[in-house]
Amino acid sequence: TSTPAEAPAGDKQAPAGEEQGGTDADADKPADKDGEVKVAFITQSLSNASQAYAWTQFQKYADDYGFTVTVFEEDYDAQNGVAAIGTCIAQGYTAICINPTDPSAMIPSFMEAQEAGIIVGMYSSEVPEGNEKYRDFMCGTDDYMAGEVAAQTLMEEFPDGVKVVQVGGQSGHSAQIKRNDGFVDTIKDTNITLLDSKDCGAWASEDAMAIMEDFIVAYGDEIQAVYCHWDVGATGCIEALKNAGMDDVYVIGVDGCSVGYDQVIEGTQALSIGQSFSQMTQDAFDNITKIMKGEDFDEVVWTKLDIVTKDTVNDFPYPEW
Amino acid sequence: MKRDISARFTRSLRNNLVLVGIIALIVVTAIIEPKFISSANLTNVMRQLWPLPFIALGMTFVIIGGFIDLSVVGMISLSGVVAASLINPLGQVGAILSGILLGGMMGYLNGFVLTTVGAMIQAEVLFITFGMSSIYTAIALLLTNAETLRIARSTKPYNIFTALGSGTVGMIPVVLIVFLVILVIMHLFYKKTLAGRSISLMGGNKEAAFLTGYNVKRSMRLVYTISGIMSGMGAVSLVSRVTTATATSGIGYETNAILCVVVGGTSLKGGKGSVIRTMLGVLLVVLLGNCMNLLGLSTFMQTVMRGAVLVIAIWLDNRREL
Amino acid sequence: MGENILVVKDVCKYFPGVTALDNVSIEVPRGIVYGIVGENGAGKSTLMKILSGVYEKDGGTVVFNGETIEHTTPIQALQRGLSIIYQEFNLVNSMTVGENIFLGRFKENRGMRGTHKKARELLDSIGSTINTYTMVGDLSASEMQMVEITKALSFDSKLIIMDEPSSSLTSEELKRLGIIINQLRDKGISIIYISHKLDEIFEYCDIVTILRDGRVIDTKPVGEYTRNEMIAKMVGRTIENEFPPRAHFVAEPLLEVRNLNTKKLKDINFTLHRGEILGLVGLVGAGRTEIIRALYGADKARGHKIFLRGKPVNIRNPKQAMRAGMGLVPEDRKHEGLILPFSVEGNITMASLEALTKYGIVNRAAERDIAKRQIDSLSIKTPTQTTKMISLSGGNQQKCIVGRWLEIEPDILILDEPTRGIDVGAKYEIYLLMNKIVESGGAIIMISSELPEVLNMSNRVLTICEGRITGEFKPEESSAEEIMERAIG
Amino acid sequence: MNIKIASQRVWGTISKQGAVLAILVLMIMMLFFKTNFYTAYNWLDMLRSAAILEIVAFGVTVAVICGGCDLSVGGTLSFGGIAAILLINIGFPIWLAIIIAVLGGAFVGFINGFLVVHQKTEPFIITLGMGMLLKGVCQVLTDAHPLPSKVPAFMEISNSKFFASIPSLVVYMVILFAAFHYLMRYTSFGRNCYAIGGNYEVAEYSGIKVIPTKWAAFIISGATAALAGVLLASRMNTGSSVYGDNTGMLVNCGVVIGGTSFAGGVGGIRESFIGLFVIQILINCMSMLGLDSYYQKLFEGILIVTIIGLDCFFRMRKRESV
Ligand SMILES: Nc1ncnc2c1ncn2[C@@H]1O[C@H](COP(=O)(O)OP(=O)(O)OP(=O)(O)O)[C@@H](O)[C@H]1O
Ligand SMILES: Nc1ncnc2c1ncn2[C@@H]1O[C@H](COP(=O)(O)OP(=O)(O)OP(=O)(O)O)[C@@H](O)[C@H]1O
Ligand SMILES: [Mg+2]
Ligand SMILES: [Mg+2]
Repeated sequence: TSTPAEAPAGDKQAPAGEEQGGTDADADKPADKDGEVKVAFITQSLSNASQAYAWTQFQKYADDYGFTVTVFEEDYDAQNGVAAIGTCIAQGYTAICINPTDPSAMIPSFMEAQEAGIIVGMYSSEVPEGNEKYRDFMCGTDDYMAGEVAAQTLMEEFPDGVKVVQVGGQSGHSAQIKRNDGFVDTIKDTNITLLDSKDCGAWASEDAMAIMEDFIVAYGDEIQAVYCHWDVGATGCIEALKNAGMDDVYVIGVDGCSVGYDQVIEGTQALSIGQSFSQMTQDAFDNITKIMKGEDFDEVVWTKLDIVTKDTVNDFPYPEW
Repeated sequence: MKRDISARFTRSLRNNLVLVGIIALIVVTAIIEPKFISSANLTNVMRQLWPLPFIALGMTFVIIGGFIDLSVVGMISLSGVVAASLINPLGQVGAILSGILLGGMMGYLNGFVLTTVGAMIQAEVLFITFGMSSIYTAIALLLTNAETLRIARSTKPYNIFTALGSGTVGMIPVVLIVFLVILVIMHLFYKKTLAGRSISLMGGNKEAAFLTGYNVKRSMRLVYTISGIMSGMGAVSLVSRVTTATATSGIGYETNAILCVVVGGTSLKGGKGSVIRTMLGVLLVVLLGNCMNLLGLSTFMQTVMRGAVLVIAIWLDNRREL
Repeated sequence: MGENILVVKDVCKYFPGVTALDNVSIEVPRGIVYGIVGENGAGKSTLMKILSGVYEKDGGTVVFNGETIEHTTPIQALQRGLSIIYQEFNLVNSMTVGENIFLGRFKENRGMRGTHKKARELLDSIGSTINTYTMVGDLSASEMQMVEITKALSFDSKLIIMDEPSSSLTSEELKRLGIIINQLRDKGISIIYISHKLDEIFEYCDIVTILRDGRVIDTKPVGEYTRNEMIAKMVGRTIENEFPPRAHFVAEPLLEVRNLNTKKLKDINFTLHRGEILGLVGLVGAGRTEIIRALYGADKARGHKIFLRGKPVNIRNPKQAMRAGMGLVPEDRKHEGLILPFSVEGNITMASLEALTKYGIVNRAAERDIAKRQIDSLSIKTPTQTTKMISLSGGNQQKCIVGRWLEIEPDILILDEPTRGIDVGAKYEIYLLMNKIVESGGAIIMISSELPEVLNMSNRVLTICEGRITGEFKPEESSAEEIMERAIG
Repeated sequence: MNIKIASQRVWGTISKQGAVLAILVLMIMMLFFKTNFYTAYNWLDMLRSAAILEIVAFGVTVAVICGGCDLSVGGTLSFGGIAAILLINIGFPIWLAIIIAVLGGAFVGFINGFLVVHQKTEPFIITLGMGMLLKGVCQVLTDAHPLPSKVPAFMEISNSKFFASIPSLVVYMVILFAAFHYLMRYTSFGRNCYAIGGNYEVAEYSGIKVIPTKWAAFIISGATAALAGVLLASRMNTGSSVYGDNTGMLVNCGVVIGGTSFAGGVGGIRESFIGLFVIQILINCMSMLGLDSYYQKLFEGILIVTIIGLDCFFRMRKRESV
């Protein structure tokens, strides 16, 4: 039997007082352990297809960068994320890429991780304003932007104003909250009227469908557009509209997954706002490499959102998830 | 004499609280929001029901038998995923049948595990089925990698699914007709057959049933199998309705189904209950959601209301027996 | 303060269908041992439970230590100085011996250590070596009894009631009990001592009261009784026509049981004949119920052989027992017999449903007929056939269970305490039913704690003591005294 | 001789508590892998991760020992944290906010106690409903947004370290463990709880005030859950309505896994600690080994079914033994 492996890198080398990882001083640090660079991907939930796909991207690019990658799942419970970061510290990980259920809840853990010399990267999500110092970088698109894009598209598409309903994701989840806030903040003082807005109990298309059906009863033909927080939920909305014989409603979904693409191609969904996880992952890996080498890096790397409509759908590779 | 009539009235009122609740709900909502009683909304409600009635139907048998089944979450998820993914290899009929069959098998497995380890009280059963649910969900996740399966992607025809999901005969959804047939069958099964009777005997008093020559363990496996089959059917109706399947689609149905059964007046102590009353419970719960949506109540308030209804329903049910 | 610690005057207690106590009066002086005897069901325990506040009395007065007591609760009784060792164990199995002795008095003893220390002292004082840290659930019945006694002693009591304290003691422990009783008497503490074992009564008691059917039959100093007189007064009944004439249809052997063993039973062998009523007699806890449950396949037993009509049969569960032609009316009506949320009809037809089922479907019309037939023939008093079982009286509930079996005409009907809690009239009807069954060629095994009932109804009686068959009698040819002697062991 | 007795005792503990066995198996298994499982940091970290749920479990254990069960702790947990942060954000001193939050939890427990103890309803279903209701309340309070604390000092409570390396949460857990252990083992309240759960009637006859005691057990359970919620909110610097989503089921499950039976009267704080810790160790081991989280779910389910199932099985064997 083996004796326990060497004590975690962070544990040994991080005296309590040390401040802030990710600077030049730490450059040599992670590589010391038989050259293995361990990167953790901490995600809200692997039951969520987008996150499961993002994880495949981590695995795909890990070899190119010489990383070993592991995934941790929060299962939509921030406590699990905190526990995962603890494990990463114990195991001496080099870097963490995290897409947390609740970013603000992670700040204390980020402090610890940095104390232990671990590179902390936000992935597809940003920390609350004013807390930027607790993470080393952020890659991807924030869900808030998805909401903004949805609102902007509506403004372009309906310059004379439009009546829209919003079908939210699971109540209380960061994606739902940000996609909502981005949208609501942007349409303020515009000629877009938000007729009604409701969240789901879970990320379940039947929930979205039920809400949409009730919207149809309540508002009927007034509804000109639907903003649904995720493409699979949009499927439910589309089914509800189909059943009600309302074919000309402008449906917006977020995710850019294959379901969304299909619907855009079929013409039932007008717009899917996609995120390129492969790009995001590469950006994150680039940043980690740069930080390890002590090179300059961009603290925030925005990944462009894919605006997938019938006209642009062929510009993007068909998503693998 | 007058006292007698009024006493009888209060008693029947108390015994039919669900009906009273439903009527009150309809009247109040109709006054505030006239759209509620429009035909569009009626169709709407008839569509929104699914798959809850199936799940609640299965759960009724488990609860009448004196147990509880939290594994419906996993069973719905796995059955749904399997049914959706088998359309291509097996064709739609095969897919539907295998979804239902798989549900039955999982249910039987639950019953088998429970009788083998001798879990005979509700609390033991509660946690073991909870664990089984995790197992089924995990398998569904492993099969799909959490991806959403769309039946529209299948190369084989899937018109039965479409018919179940959104087809109507006149105003009545196809799935409702299918369900009513099943409901009648299950009602007759419960009322008329020996197997049905032995379920409620088991729920009423396991020891007495055992001493009178009933095979309690077999009845136990039976109720779980029924719950499994109903979860399978529910999963198929769910997949048809939303045209997608995911490995987590069963979440929340366990509490909702228990809510419907209890609100319908089937006692958690087991032994007595009614399949039809459960349907009233389903109706009340779904109408409540629908009303709150139409009245513009926030999602949050709806959660509060559901919890309050559950607590009050159980409390009243309990008082009725005191 | 008089010289009597306890004066009970004209106390009555009624249970549905039963008069458990009928104007009972006793006076217990200080510093003596007061014996109460009487057959099973005479009302001894009921009287004690009224004194200790478990039951509410329906009439009469109780004066304890000069204080007239209207209402009392178990804890108030204890605080006044009246403690009781209940007939049924009154211990928490999942707690230690020490804690059980001082249950609810943790604080007074300054915590766990004090509790165990005091418990140790008390146990030592009665010469018991039970470890105070043992779980009560792991103790033997006799050790539990010692714990109960210790618990009663732990209160600063003026009167200690012992309701059959010796029923599960070993002879060694019994000797120690005698010493304890003498010690207590010397301290001026009174004891009410209830037992079926007359030797003990004669050895320990000063005054003895005989109860029968809830009435005081006689009270005098123990020296003035002879043993035979006492037994005669306990069992002697003069009420006419309480039992129908005994049936005499005994024919060829129907059932043979060989080497039935369980944890509690040792080598049970007996034969049951067609047309016979076989009575099992024994004290509470002797193992009668265990015999019939094992026989019926409800409990696991090992190594036994059962022959039915000369052929070996295998009975591993009640279903197989039913197929072999047996039926069981269990002793605990509520927990083992009835389905309370069900209707009268549903309860009656339970056992016959299989026969009424064709292609899995129960013939409801036939079911209703059956229920109607049984309700009529047993004259079960119920508003309607669909009335809920829970609203029937005990006797009528019992008749439903008997009716359940009558319908399928089993060859062998096992009746465990068939008349418990049932009034005289209903009892008589059940006796008639029993005779009818044997008349038509069936056989009955009957357990009853009421000796006269067994003796008058049975063709043959087996006495059971501590899991063994200790004797076989023909009631016509033997006296009740003889039989009781064997049952006591 | 002594060794024999000692080994018998060890074996007795193991066979009585499947969770201990499971922990041993996991610990031995981890010897064969090259991980940092066996480091002081990891163990402290595991303890810290487990701390919140453990604290909730201590309270729940009190209710379970009395023969109850409390599934509403998830809702109470969220509620406690949210209430504390709401109050702190509007300027209450931290200590006062914490006290009020804990009192709020106690009030929830009071209502549970009223329904379960006083009105004699089925505890698990009524507390399930209560949990749902509370979740709704939390959503209403926060608009379903996470609610960060505006006072930095609040965060210090759960995120500081004692003696340079021991996380404060671990210290709190140890203190509360000791307090609850003392309460249940060495006070008359605790012993009365065991008596009530062990045999309700006997407890009543022995002069124990059964209703107030059992009621108090629910109040303790609620207050503890709220306290844990405050600590969690401090740990996260945030209060949120989603924090308690899995807590109720998980904690009660852990308590049962530990060997505190729902029948009441047996088990204890130590057992519950182990029951929840085994889940934590399992998660930690699987994370260390980099196991896919779908497999984690699978193994969690298998663990629950196996341990509770074996428990039932041995109890059945004991009942039926010849
Ligand atoms: N809780 C009860 N409900 C109905 N009937 C009861 C109840 N308790 C006792 N009885 C009836 O009251 C009568 C007296 O019972 P009790 O227990 O006092 O007898 P006992 O003299 O103690 O007999 P034993 O020697 O068997 O202990 C019996 O007929 C019994 O069936
Ligand atoms: N489930 C049980 N757990 C613990 N002790 C039991 C149990 N069942 C019976 N006993 C005890 O075992 C002994 C034998 O019980 P059993 O029922 O066989 O006696 P019995 O002769 O039928 O007496 P009776 O029917 O008059 O009570 C009694 O002392 C009883 O208290
Ligand atoms: Mg008695
Ligand atoms: Mg008996």
